[in-house]
Order: sequence, then structure tokens, then C-alpha cells
Amino acid sequence: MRNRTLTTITVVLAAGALALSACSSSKKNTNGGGLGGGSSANNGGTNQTYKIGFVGALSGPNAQLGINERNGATLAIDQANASGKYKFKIALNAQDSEGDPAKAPAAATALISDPTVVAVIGPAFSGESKAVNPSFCQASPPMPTVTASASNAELQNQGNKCWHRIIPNDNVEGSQGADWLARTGAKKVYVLSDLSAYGAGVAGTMAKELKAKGVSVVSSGVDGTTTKNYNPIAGTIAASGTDALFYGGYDAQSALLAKALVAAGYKGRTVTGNGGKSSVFTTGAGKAGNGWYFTCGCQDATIAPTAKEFTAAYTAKFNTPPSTYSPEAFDAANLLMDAISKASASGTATRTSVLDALNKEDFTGITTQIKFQANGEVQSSSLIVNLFQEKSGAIKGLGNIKELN
Amino acid sequence: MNTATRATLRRLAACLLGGFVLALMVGRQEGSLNDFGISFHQAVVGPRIFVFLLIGLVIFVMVTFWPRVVPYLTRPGVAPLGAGLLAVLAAQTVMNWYDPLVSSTGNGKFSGVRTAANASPNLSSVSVAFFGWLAWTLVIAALVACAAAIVTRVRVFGYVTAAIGIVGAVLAYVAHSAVVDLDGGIDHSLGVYADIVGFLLLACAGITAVHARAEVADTRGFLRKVMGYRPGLPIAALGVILGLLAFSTAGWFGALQINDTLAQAHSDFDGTGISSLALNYLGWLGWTLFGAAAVLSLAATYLRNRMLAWVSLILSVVGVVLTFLTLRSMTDIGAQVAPQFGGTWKNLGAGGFLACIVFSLFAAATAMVISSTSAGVRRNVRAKAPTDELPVTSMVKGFRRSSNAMPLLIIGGALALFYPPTLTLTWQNVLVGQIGVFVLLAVGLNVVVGWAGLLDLGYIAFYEIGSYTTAYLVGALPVKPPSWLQMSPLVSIPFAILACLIAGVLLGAPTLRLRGDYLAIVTLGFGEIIQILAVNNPGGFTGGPQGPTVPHPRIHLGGINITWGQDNLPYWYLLLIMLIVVIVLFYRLEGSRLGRAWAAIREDEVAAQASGVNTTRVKLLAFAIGASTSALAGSFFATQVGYFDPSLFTLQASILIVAYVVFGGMGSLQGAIAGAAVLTWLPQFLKAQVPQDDRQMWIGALVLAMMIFRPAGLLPAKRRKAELEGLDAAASSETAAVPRAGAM
Amino acid sequence: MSQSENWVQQLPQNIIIGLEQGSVYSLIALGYTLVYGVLQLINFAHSEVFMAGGFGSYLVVNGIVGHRHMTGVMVPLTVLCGVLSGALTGAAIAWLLEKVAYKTLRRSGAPKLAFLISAIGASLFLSNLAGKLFNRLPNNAFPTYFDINHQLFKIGNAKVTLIEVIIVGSAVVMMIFLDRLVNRTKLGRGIRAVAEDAPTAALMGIDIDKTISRTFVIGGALAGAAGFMFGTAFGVSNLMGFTPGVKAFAAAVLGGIGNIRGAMIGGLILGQAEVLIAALPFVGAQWNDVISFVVLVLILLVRPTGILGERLGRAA
Amino acid sequence: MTATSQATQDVVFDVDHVTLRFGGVVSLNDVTLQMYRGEILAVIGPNGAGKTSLFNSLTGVYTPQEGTVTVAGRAGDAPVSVIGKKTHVVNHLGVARTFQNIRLFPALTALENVKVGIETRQKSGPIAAMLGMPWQRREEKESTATALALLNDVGLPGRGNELAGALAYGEQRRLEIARALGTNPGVLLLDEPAAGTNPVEKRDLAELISRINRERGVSILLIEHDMKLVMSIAHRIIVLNFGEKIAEGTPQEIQRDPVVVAAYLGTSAEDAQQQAEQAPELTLIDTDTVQDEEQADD
Repeated sequence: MRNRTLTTITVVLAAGALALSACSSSKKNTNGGGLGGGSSANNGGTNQTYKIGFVGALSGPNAQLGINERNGATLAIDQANASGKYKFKIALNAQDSEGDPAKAPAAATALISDPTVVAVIGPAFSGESKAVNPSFCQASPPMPTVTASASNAELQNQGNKCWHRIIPNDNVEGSQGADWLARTGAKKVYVLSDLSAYGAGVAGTMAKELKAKGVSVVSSGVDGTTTKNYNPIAGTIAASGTDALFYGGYDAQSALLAKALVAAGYKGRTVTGNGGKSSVFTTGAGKAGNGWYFTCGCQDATIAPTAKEFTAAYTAKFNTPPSTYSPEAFDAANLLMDAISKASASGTATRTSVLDALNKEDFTGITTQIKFQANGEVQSSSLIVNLFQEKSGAIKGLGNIKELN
Repeated sequence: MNTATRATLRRLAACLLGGFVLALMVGRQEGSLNDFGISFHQAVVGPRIFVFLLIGLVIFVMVTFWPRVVPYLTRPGVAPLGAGLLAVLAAQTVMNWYDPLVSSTGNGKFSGVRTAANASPNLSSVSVAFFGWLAWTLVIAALVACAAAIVTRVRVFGYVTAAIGIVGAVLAYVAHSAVVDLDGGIDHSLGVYADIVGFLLLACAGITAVHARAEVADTRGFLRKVMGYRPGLPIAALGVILGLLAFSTAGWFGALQINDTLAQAHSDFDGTGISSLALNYLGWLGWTLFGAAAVLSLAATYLRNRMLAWVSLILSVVGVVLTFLTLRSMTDIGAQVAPQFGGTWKNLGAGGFLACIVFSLFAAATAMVISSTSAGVRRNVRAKAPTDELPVTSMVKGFRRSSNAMPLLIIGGALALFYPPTLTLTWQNVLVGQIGVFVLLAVGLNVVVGWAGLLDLGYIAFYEIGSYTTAYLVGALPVKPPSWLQMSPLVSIPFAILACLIAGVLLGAPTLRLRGDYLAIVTLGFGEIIQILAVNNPGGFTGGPQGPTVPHPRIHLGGINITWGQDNLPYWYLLLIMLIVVIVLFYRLEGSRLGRAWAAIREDEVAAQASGVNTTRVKLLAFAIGASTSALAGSFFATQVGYFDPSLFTLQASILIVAYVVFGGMGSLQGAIAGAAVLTWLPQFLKAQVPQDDRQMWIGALVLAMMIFRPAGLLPAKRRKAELEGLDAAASSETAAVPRAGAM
Repeated sequence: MSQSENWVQQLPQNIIIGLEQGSVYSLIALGYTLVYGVLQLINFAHSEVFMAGGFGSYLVVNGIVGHRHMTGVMVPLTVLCGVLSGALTGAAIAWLLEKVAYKTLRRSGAPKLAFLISAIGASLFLSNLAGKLFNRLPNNAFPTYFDINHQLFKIGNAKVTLIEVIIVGSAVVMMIFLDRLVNRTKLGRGIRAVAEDAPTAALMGIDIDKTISRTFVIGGALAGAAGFMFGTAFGVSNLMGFTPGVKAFAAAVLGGIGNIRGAMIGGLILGQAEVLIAALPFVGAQWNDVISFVVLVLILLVRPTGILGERLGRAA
Repeated sequence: MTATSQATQDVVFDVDHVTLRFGGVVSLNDVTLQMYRGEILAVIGPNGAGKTSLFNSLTGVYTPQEGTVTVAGRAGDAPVSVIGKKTHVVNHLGVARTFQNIRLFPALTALENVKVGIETRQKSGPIAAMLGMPWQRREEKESTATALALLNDVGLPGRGNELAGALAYGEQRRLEIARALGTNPGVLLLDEPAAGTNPVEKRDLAELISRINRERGVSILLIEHDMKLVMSIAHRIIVLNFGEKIAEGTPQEIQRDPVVVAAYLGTSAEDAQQQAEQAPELTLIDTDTVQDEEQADD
């Protein structure tokens, strides 16, 4: 009996507490000046604070990619706030999705229901994008989003009007890379994927395009999250008689693969996509990384000096060099701040006005020129895929992949 | 050095080590590639480490001197003191005080309000002081005074404590309303109410400490006396208090930042073409209904009159129905006026739902009267022939005998129905996509792990099979089903269940002769294989790592048209139906011969066989039933989330579900539900408490601590709990806990 | 050249790679098996002990080597330091783990699965604490203090590199050491006695608590050393433990959990299976885990208690 | 001593030249015996004589390498071989057993323990249980009633809701018998039912066993070390030593059999005969600290 009574009381108390919480305070907001928090979205002025949201993995197995992006965005925002470039302050509301399509909706709704968030960077991955893009775009008013990393080639076709992407999708990178490989004499190419959504997507396109161009292809996959020992697959690749390898995957795994390939004595060209192009690759692979090619829809840091400044500032702030998608997120944040400032020129920026401004943007970032098409992709003229190569620990730009031989 | 000193030193070392580890855990520091040890240095080099070592030292001192405190712990007043302190601490550290601040600066907790209040010139000085220093001072003063009261039993200390408690409660209310008055906005925060309850409990502690005559407190006895005085009366009283709040101050209708109370809603909706019933409800009918139900249920519970109770029960049900009709017509009007801000059932405040909860409380109170008066009759009968009617299982016994079961069900049901609409969008999402789905999964796995005692580390595979079956049948996969087979998501559920049944039997049949850990590794392998199959996309069936996009469900049945979309609430009610059905079915199953056979093979497989239990069949049934529950969850999940990919179905997820079941209390249905609910709630809760990057670390630490301090789980099965207690007595030597090797 | 000819040609090389991989699995599996032997429990946090060993040795090796290039006698010395520091870290973490996550539960007579959950909690905690303290990159390469791919000699057309010799060599040394320890020493007798029948062992004056604690320490040291070897070859990361941990657990079960020689054999078989299958023609590396697990399941269906059967006490 | 239940010549167990080996150890060597319907047959022998191995061979736990074992569990059944049959199938043939080291389901109540045994012969499935079908409810009621009656019968009235693990040792023994009886056996195999019980409990137990045999007509095969108990209730005794049957006969015959006494005392048959004549009521062996044969067999 005792326990039961106690349970009853607990339940009753809990019910009371829950219900009390529900008893929302309901006063109408009659005062203009307040705590400086609650109503700030409604008053203009120089101390206005807007928030940019971020959805991506900050914990869990894919956390590093999300953290890279969040750091990039944080850097951009801190720089802008410190410089006093804008009349308003910007804050970042980062929500952890664990990179999980099932958990991303909670993160997304947290941003949607925060009235001070006027735009969102992300979602970082393609999977979670598919899960939450409709929530962002069907919210009233729709939330403008700019993804700096979700490269799946179906996202632009899902009819989400609030969605934008500042990187080329898997198809673009894959097909131009395939074109280059075929043009420069590859007869048989080994296409390896890390079995992630990104890696499988870009590798799949690559294999398809190569076959279309008459190049023979050997396709395989190695799970990037569980595999550390690339020696067996490197041996297979070395013995496959291919004259080039394309790896669809991320930087840390590419570095391991590079080492294993050297050990196995692979002689062919080695190419990977944007996911592999970072200092994590160069430091991780060491000498073995020499000569690797990267296809990337981004500008060459030697041409764009701002990129160098970015690298220096990032390294100084986070004590680690920028990694995959950090520069893209940096660009996305700057782009959104620019859009917010344009939207706030004629009063208070709202999601609607920021979305309008975003659609009209013509912005030069450190990675690319950003001007959106109607479907949210960057205009094809700016979808230049550049080829990069690592030379003794540094990644050097070789130029537009279409013009290279 | 004698053993006592050595033990003390060891404890000191452990406490200091704990402080050290805490220093590593707390803080913003993050490691980096360039300087590997940077965060380690930041964490332990410099003065901050001493703070943490000091914490360790304080814990050491507390543990060491604990025996001296123990004699006082049984004194009257300690229990309310502890509860009050806990409530106040929770309120002033982790709970939200003002929701609008959460969205604007990311911290709506007590400390956040303090920062905002300090910067605000328009706030009354008392409120600023309360948030600034007064609240904590009051807590400490109350603690000191109450401790003095408990130890010395001098009356004045008790009165001082009571005074401080009451002042604290009043000030908390005043300060919070001052903040809300100043800034407005929609606020659903809990903090102030927890704080008030805490302060009032502190006040009670003071009074109890000096007034109780007993040397040893009998908290449970006291509570029993209160609750047993007039069954249902406390619940009815709670209903009255909440009802007054609901009908006077709570918001009923709000778009964006404006929230109408009942009276304001009446004036706002007057003349808008709202139905006359709704207008009357807003005007006088609501109040009248509430008043009548309140008076009747109070009278019924006090007088224990069945007649009055029935009338009040009916009135309460009518109240719920009328409230709903009113809410509906309010939102219909709202949808006409401002379609961009939503339609039917949108923009409702908490008031209406709170009113429904209030009416449900009255119903529960009167149900208690009804069942207690009839239970009295039955109890007399039982007293004469104690062995006459023996219940099916001890759990069933407890449930049937309890006259509280009905009211508890009513309250629980009311909360499940009416509380979720008042949650924020994020929490609604967590409730559906995380808590609800995983509760369903845990309930299913509980059959396999908890009841039948088979360790299944590949349970997620069935979830996956269920999800993909639904995706296939709705045509979301690259390989389309023949057109006659293509169906809508909800219709595919039975097929998903069938697919999982087959998969469960296919897995189970060859492997079930393996014991314990061998079965674990085989099921683990099965889970991995299914996941890799989905990733590798054989024959282009699954679509590979990119996963399918599944349409949301809709029902077109005759005149009924229900469409689910982005909004989470409708999914919640769909899921609630599924959950209730599954739980009721499983509850019956547990008490059936199959449930007992499962328990038998879990306890002793050899003896079960010798008693004629066909262990293979029984185990297969466990696998099949567990798998089909998983299919239900998977099917629901696929259509609710709208998109999924194979990365969701990893081994880690399987292990987590096992953790939910065991964490909640192995072998108990309530335990599995509670475990899953708590462990899926926790990550979201921690988002507001610790850096997001560190959440999993804290979850790990909390799970570890929980298992250490409560190894049987949150709500252990009754039978299992008894078994544990039996072991405790025998566990004088350490070896008792070493499990026997299963002799076959 | 056809793919199957390729496979045959690569076979010797792959066997050597598999031996390297299998040695690491064996070392981790030994920890699972030892603990299982004395407690009949799967120590799910064992993979984090492995991870801790990797990070511990990383810090030490990094401290010794820095950006210099090692030559001559310094190379074996550094390796020795790495093995020792890895083993020490692993042993320390395993010891703490036993004290915190297991001993308290044993005292309260918790059901068997409660240990599993506390271990999962500890595992989550440790891997994320390491992520916070160091970093969350998928791998951090050790400083190149020697050329790990330096070719020592050739067997047929198969190259044998320095790292392979180091890993296989130290694994063999440690396994022999362990086998001796369990079979020849007083501690070993204690472990076997506890594994055989804990209550009787207690009656015969064996301190059960101490024996269990030491078993954890031994298993932890082996896993920690394995962490160093793995880290040298493939880099360290806060999540590095999970996959090898699962594989090693599978290996321990394959050999017959609780059986020391079984764990060694199981690890080696699993290592070979993985590498050889990954190289199989017309299959593709992505099917590697599927085939490994199918093989595991088939073996268990034929021999339900693993290849060598259970019993730490007997078969050792 | 009078055999109150008529020991007919209807054979329950027919064990024919059974040999059981574990590796090199011969546990049963060419054992042949018959058990008749309605009798109480005791199997005695020193530790390691193969008594429990015999039990396990009769119930399908072990599969002998040579020989045949057939059973006609309930009266009127045709003899069926148990070799290679699963334990639960053998149970369904009307053979129930208890264990030397009590093997109840400790976390279930006493009532539930008995019901587990009863319900293995019921028909209703999980779906009926989930939907609460009327026939399932009827079966549930029946099994509860039967279980309560059985609990009363073995002397545990009103203890149904106590956890089996919380019962006293002697009570657990009785509960195990009740659970075995729940499966409606024709023959009941009792493995040292009196081990660890005190003299009063032993007397009650002997009375209970006789009563079960008498009133329910259940044949009983008994392994027991306590000679007093065996002699007082067994109709017939078989003696095993080193896996071989060395003697068979009525209690009186066995008590005087020099081979048996020699086997127990380890002396020559002549000496033993002499002793036996001097002290006819000799208790052959102490019952305490019995090595668990089953564990040793692992």
C-alpha cells in the first residue's frame, strides 16, 4: 500500500507541476522597454541582435564535420561583430542534430520556434536535409537556409523554396572530374566510396560518367566510419591494374588510404573530392599525400588572398587548421550577414525579408562567387570546379578543371 | 597503518580523483590537432583545478562525517527539508524561468534572468534583488534555520524557517510576475512554480521539525494519512487550484506574442461569428461548469457519496467536451482572420488544455470515491476467504487491488492527451520522434531481453526491416512494388509486421539453441549484416546510403479524411493509440501462460524444459513478438520522419535500446517505458545544461552513476525486485554476486 | 590478368596483413576473454581501454619524438616506451573501470545485464571525454619516428614491413607472457580458480576481489599495448575503440569466450577472414563485414561454444 | 511394510543395456532395468555411481551411446523410446522430475511455478492471451484452480503468492514436487528429495511421496541417500555402483545383500554380511555434503 500511496502522491504532484507550467503567463506585451531580451526582435536600433541558426552534428560519430562548420561560422560572426561592419549584432544559435535524420527535426524546430533566428546555416548533411528542409520551408514564415556541405544531387529538386546551397552538388563534381580523368588518358579507373551519403553519391556519379565516356571502372566501397586499416583494399587497388583511383570520402580516411596506397606501391593517379581537401589530409597523410588531386567547387587560396587570411584567423582562434567545410560555412555566415544587413536597410529584418535579400545576393566569398538560381543552387557560371594537387604538404590550385589537360 | 586509516585515505584519494575528473569534464576547453594537450592543460593547470579538488574534498568530508549526521536523518522534518531543497536547487539551476529569454540570449534559466534583470532599469528593486542575491540567501538561511530546528528542536527556529520559506515563495512569485509583466511574451516556464513548491516545503520542514512529537519521522505514514483521509480529496483540491489559474490567468488563444485569457478571449471573439456555444463558454459557461464540477467533486470526495460522484464525473466529461468544442471554434475563426498564422487547432494557449486537465482531475477524484466505496465491499469479502481468489501475477494483483488504478489511469490519460499541445514545438518533436518511438521499441525489446532473458544486440535490424518494408510498399525505394501492391503508409503496417515476424523466425530458428553471450554476438552480427545490406544497396533495392523519402500518412475512409503533415501533434495521437494498444496487449501477455513460460526460461532453462516448456517455441515467440513491435515502430517512424537512411540503424542504436530496457528495470513493462522515456528525454534536456559537444559524455556519466546507485533500474519489476532483495541479504561475501556458470 | 589470379597472387601479402590485423584483435580479445572467464561478463568498456592506451602512448611518444626524426637505437627504445606507456594507461583505466563500474555493482548483487549498462555508460563517458580532451578528428597520426612501411624482407613476392614485424612480434611476446602468467604463476592459478568456481576459490583463501581487479589490469595492459600498435599503424582517435572492440569481442566468442588460446586463435582467424575476403574477386570490400559475420554465425552454429570451447580454467 | 498400491506388471520404464559415456568416462555401463506402474522404485548407490546420469538418460537430457530406453508414461500409453527426444517432449509423455539441487524459478511466485508446469499442456496461444479470449480466460482459471489444489496437496496452502526463492528449503522441495505434479505425470522422478532437510521434514516428505503414489497412482522413481527414507517407502530398490547395476530387490533383500553393503562400506562382502546380521537396521550412508554429480559431469 505504501508504495502505491507514494506513487499516487508523486503523480499528483507531477501533474500539478506540469499543469502549473502550462499555465502560461498571458499578459499582453504593453511595455516598450523591457529586459532587452524578449521583445528585442521588435524594436529597431543599433543594439539589435539577430541570430543565425546552425543545424549539424556536434556530437556523435560525425561530430567533427559539424564542429568544423560551426567553427567557420563562429569565426565569421565574431569577426563581423568585432569589426562593427554591421549596425546590428549577430549571434549563432547552434543546434546539435548528431547528423541523424531522426534527431534533426528537433534541432530544426528549436530554430524555427526561436523568433530571433532569421536564417539558418545547414543542415550539414544530406540525410538530415531531406528530413528537415520541408519543416524549414513550410514553416510560417519560411526560414531561409543555406547549406555549406549537403551535396546530395536531389536536394535542389525537392521544391523547397527557402533552401540554398553554396557548393556544387555531387553530380557536378563527379561529372567534371570524370571528364578530366577521361580527357587526360585514364583507361581504367578504380572508384572507391566510403559508403557515406556524400562519398557514395560522388563516387556513384563518377563511376557512371566514366562508363559513359568509355573508361572501364572498378567500383568498390570501404566503410569510412569503421575502417582504419586500408592495407587490404590498397593491395587490391594496386593489383587491379587501374591507372587512376577516385576516392569518394572525407579527409581523415583519405589520408589513411594514401598511406596504405604508398605501402602497397600503387602507381596510378589518385583523386578525391572536396571532402578530402583539408589540412587534416595533408598532416595525416604526410609524404604519402604528395601528388593527390582534389576536385573542388571552390576558389584557389593562392588566387583569393582572403582565403589565406581565413586560414590564419581560424588557426589562431581554434588552435587547429580549418578542415573540410570550414571555409564554406564561413562563407555561408558572411553571406547571411550580408543578406540580413540588406534586409534591415528598410526596417527590421525578418525571415521573409532575409529570404528575399538572399535570393538577390551576389556575394564573393573565399570559396566561390555566390548568386543563386531559382532552385537554390549557385548559378552554373560560378560552379567552376577547380583542380588542386598536394605538393610537399601544401594544396596548390591547378586551375579550372575544364581547361586542364 | 590500520585498515580504518587506509580506508579513509583511499576514500580521500577517490574523492580527489573524482574532483580531478570533474575538472576535465567541466569547461569550454576543446582539444585540437595542433596542440594535443591544450585542453588538458587548460583543465588542470592553473588555479581552477583547486576549485574542483576542493569539491572533492568537500564530498570527502561529507562522506566521512556522514555517520554523525545519520541519527538526525530520521528526525521529523528532514524529508520535507530534503525535498524542498532539491526542488529549490533544481528550480534555480537547471529549470527555465522565462521562456522569451531562452530564444533571445540562449539562457532563460534563473541565472539568465538575473543577468537580464541587472541590466534592466524598469524592474522593481525587490525583483532585481531576488534574482541577484536574495533568493540564494533565503535558501541558505532556511537551510541553516531548519537544521538548527531539527537538531535543537527549539520552536523559534522552526518558525523562522517557516517565515523564510513563505517569504521566499511569495517573493519568487512576485519577482517572476514582475519580469513577465515588464516584458510580456508567451512563457511556459516551470522554474518559478518549482521554486514556490520548494520554498513552501522548506516552510513545512521547519514547522514539522519543531512540532512533531515523534523521535523518528514517519513520512510515508503521514502522507498515507493525508491521502487516505478522504480518497480523492487532494486531487480535487489540486483541480480547484489549477482550475482557478486556468480560468483566470492562463492564456487561451494567442498568435505570436499575444496571449488572451478567457475573459479577453470573450471580448476579442465577441461578434466575430463564433458559435454561440463557444461564446457562452468563454463568457459564463466555462466558469459555471468549472465551479459546479469543483463543488460537486469536493462534496463527493468529502462526503464519500457515490451519487454525487457520478454526477460530478458526468459533468467533468461534459466539461472536457465543451472545452474542446470551444477551442475548435476559436481556432476556426482565427484561421479565417489570419490564415498565414495557421488554421484549425493552431495558436491555442495552454488555458484550454489546462481546463481539460482540471476536469480530468475532478473525474479522477470522483472515480476514486466510486472505486473506494465499492472496493470496501470487496475487501470485506476477501478478508473472509483469503486464499479464494489468487491473482494471476503479483503485478496484476497489485494493480487490481489498488483503488488508485482508475484515477491514475485517468490522470495519466489526461496528461497524455492534453499536455503535449502545450509543449514547445521542439519538445513535441522529441516526444514523437524520440521518446514515443523508442518507448515502443523498448517495450518490444523488453519481451526478448526482459521477459525471456535473451540478450538481443541486433534488435535495430527489425526496426530497419520495418522501415524499409514500409518504404518499399509506399513506393519510396528505387525498386517499386507492383502497382497493385503499392499502398499508403498506414496500410503497410501489417505487412511490415509480417516481414519482421518472418525475419524474427528466420533469425531465431537456427540461433536460439545458442546460450547467452553467443546468442548476443549472433544477433549483433545479424544487425550488422542487415545494416550493411541496406548501405550496400544490392540490386539497387534500398537506394544505398542515401535512403528513401517516405510520404506522410493519410486516411481516406468514407467521410473521414485525416492527413498528417509536418505538425507533430497528430503523430503523437496516432502513436499514443499504438502505444496504448501494444501496452495493453503486452500487459495481458505478461500475465498469460506464455509470460510465465518466458519468465521460467529466463530463470532456469533446464527446469523449464523439465517442466514441459517447449523452450524453442517459446523463445521463437519472444523473438517474433519483439520483432513485430519493432516493425510497428519502424513503420511509424518511416512515415513520421519522412526521410531516413541506413546510418540510423547502427549497432550503437541496438545497444542503446538494450540500455533503455535495463536502465528502466529489466523485465518490467513500466520499467522499459520509463527507461526509454528518461534516456531519450535526457539528451534533449542536456542541450540546455551542458555544451552540446559534451552531451554524450554527460549521458554516459549519468547512466554509469545511475547503475551504481540503483542497479535494479528505475522501476524494477516487482518479482525481480524481490529477488534482488533476497540476494542482498545473502550478499555478505562478495562472491554471491558472481553469477553461476549455467550448468547444462 | 583476371581478378582471381590477382587474388591468388596477393594471397601471401594479404596473409601477412591479416596477421597484423589479427594480432591486434587477439590482444584486445584476450581482455574480453579474461574478464569473461572470471566474471562471466562482457566488459563492453574494454574498447575504451584500448582507446585510452592509444592516447596514452600517443602523448608519451609525441613527447619523446616531437618533430625530430628518430634513428638507430632510439627507434626500438621509442617502440618500447610506446608499448609500456600504452599498457600502463590501459591497465590504469581498466583498474579504475573495475573499481567504479563493476565492483560497486558486484557488491550490490546487481543482475548481469546491469553490468552491461554500466559498462556502456562508462564507454560513452570515456570516449567522449577523450574527444573533449584531445580532439574529435577521425584519426590523429602518430609522429613518424620511423618509417613504418620500411620493407624488411620479402617472402615470395610479399613484402614484410617494419610495423608488421613490430606488431606481430610484440603480440606474440605478450601472448606467450600471458599464457605463462596464467598457467605458471600463483596469480594465474588464482585467476583460473576464480574462473572455475568463485565460491570455492574464496573458501580456499583466494581474494576474489583482488584477483578480479588484477584480471582487469592484465587485460587492460594488453589492450593498451594493442592501442599503441594500432595507433602507430593507423592513428588514434576518440572513437577508435568501437569497431576493433566489436571485432575482438566477436573473435573472443569465436574462439570460445573465456578461453585464452581461443581468443588468440579467434583474433587471428577474424583478421585473416577480413583481409582475404576484402580482396576476394567479384565480392568487393564493402561485403567484408557481412561475410565475416556469416562465417562467425556458421561456426557458432556448428560449435555453439566456439572453436575451442569455453573454460578459462581448463583449456588454458 | 505393505505395498498399498498394487504393483502391477505394466512396465513404465524399460531400460535395456544402456551405456552412457562422457569422453573416456563411463557413466552408465550396460544398465538394464524395468520400472512397473504404480511402484515406488528407489535407485541408490554411492556418489558418482551414475544415479543422476540414469535420471538424465531417462528424461532425454543425455543421449546414451548404446541401448534403448522406452517409456509408457501414463496408464494405457504405448511404450515410446526417449532416446534423442527433447526434454519437454519426454515431459509431455508423462515423465516429470525434480532436481537434486532445487531448480525452481525463484523470481516467480509459488503459484506461478506450479502453473508453469500445468500450462504446458494448454492450447491457447499468445494472440488469444493478448485479446483475452474467453477460452484463454477459462484455461487461466483452470490452471489457477489446479495449482492451488496442488499447493494445498503438498502442504503449502495459502503460500501461493510468496516468491519461490523466498520459501524455506523444505518448502522449496515440496514446491518442486508440486510443479512436477502439475504436468500430470504418470511417473515422477525424484532426485534426492530429502537432501538437506531436517528429520521432521524428512518424515513429512516420506509421507507425501507415499501419498502421491497411493492417491494419484503416480509411479515414483527415487534417488535418495537417506536409507531410512528409502527403506520406509520404496517398494523395490536398485543399486548402482560405478555405473553398473549391482543389485535389485525389495528393501529387505537389499539391506542384507552383501555386495551392496560392500559397495557402501568399501569392505569385503563377507565382513559386510556379518555386520549386516548384527545390525539389521544399519543406515548405509550419511546424506550430507553430496557432490553435485551434474556439475561434475560438465
